[in-house]
Amino acid sequence: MAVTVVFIGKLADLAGEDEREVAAPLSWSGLAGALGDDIAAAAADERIKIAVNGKVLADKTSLSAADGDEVALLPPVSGG
Amino acid sequence: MAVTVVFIGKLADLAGEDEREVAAPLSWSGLAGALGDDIAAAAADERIKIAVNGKVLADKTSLSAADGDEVALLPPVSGG
Amino acid sequence: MPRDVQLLEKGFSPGKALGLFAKAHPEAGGIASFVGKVRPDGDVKVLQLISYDRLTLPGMETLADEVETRWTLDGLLIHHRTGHMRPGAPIVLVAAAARHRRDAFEAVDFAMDHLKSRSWFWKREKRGDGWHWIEPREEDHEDAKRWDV
Amino acid sequence: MPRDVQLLEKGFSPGKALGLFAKAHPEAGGIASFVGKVRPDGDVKVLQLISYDRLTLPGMETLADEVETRWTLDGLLIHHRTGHMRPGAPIVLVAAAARHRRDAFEAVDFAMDHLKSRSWFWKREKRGDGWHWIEPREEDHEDAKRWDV
Repeated sequence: MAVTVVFIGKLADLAGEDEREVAAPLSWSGLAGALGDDIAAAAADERIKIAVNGKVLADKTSLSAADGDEVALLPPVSGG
Repeated sequence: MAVTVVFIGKLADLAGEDEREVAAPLSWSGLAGALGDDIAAAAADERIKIAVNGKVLADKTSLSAADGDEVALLPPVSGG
Repeated sequence: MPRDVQLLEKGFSPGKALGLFAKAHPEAGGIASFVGKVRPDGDVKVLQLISYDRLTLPGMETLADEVETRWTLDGLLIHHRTGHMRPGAPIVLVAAAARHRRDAFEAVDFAMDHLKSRSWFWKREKRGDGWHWIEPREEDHEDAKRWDV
Repeated sequence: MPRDVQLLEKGFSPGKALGLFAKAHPEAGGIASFVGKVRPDGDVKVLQLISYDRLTLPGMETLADEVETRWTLDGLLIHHRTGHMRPGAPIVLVAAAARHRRDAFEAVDFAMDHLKSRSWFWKREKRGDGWHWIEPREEDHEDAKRWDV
């Protein structure tokens, strides 16, 4: 009954790790409870995107991850 | 007392050789006498350029080559 | 169209990859290419490119799809490093083989512009005073915008 | 700026030349290049490029001067064949090393457009029915005109 949350770049620095397992289901409103206020606040920044299983959400507040899903928090890309 | 005339591309086909020595001096009006009517007629085509010692003449009728000069008759370039 | 899109975790030789690419496309009239390297600027000691499995390579494939749609090519190669690189190391190689020169040029130019500003990479540099996150240069965004219709 | 402009009478390996060029410019952030080959089209058996000593290489040097004036480069390479070539053989290699990608791209693009339409070469093809003189394609002229200010 877990969701894997992947932290990329600056957000991994903030989280202190590259990924974390949290209890399913995970919704936008449950982010602070699952990951802490700091990360939830960072995720709220308009430049941060969220992907579920490799699909970037057009509206991240629609986040709804179930058991086995992988949720990634994505800072702005730097390019190659 | 000679001018070397170099024929390039189609003009070498017409002349039947790559170059020819002709008597110096060589002027535009003396071209037919020195090279024959066919080549002089071809040289008159507006797309044909003339270079003297590697310098392309802006006005080929100003041709005035002296002993030791190299005159080249240049068809339109094909590009590399 | 045969294509070769790779996300590489180790160093590579662009010259060798280009040689193989040319051999694989004897029918092409021309091959345009670009090699991007870690610039030996200032006091950058290491560059780290971070990729995300679920997005980075799939994004490169999507880019290749778009290139193929826009231009008529005989072949396309996109190789991009991830991980830690030292100054002077190659980061990216893009090559396009085409019958017509302009197609090959534009395909490489377009792919590079998109890789530099819109691809799924995150970057940081280690300098004398530690690690710094890098965001794309405004110039790179402008380059990519040239292609937006 | 170090540059390497050559008119070659024998076959050459663009991959090898590019590898040496990259080694010679470790400081460059990127290298753009283009390799043009004899297209294995139709029934062309041999392509002959004719050059004229007093104009062809000097013209290539003048082109290199112009490229250097227009763009900020770390290095420039222009190698062009003359003589007889078979289908698939390389005719031309242009490479530019630069700090900025756009400079490298535009320098190569510009040099190729000029080499293809305005350089001092005359060309003929041997087909099944003999030799045919070739004039530049209208497309090549148009490409070169893009740069006229």
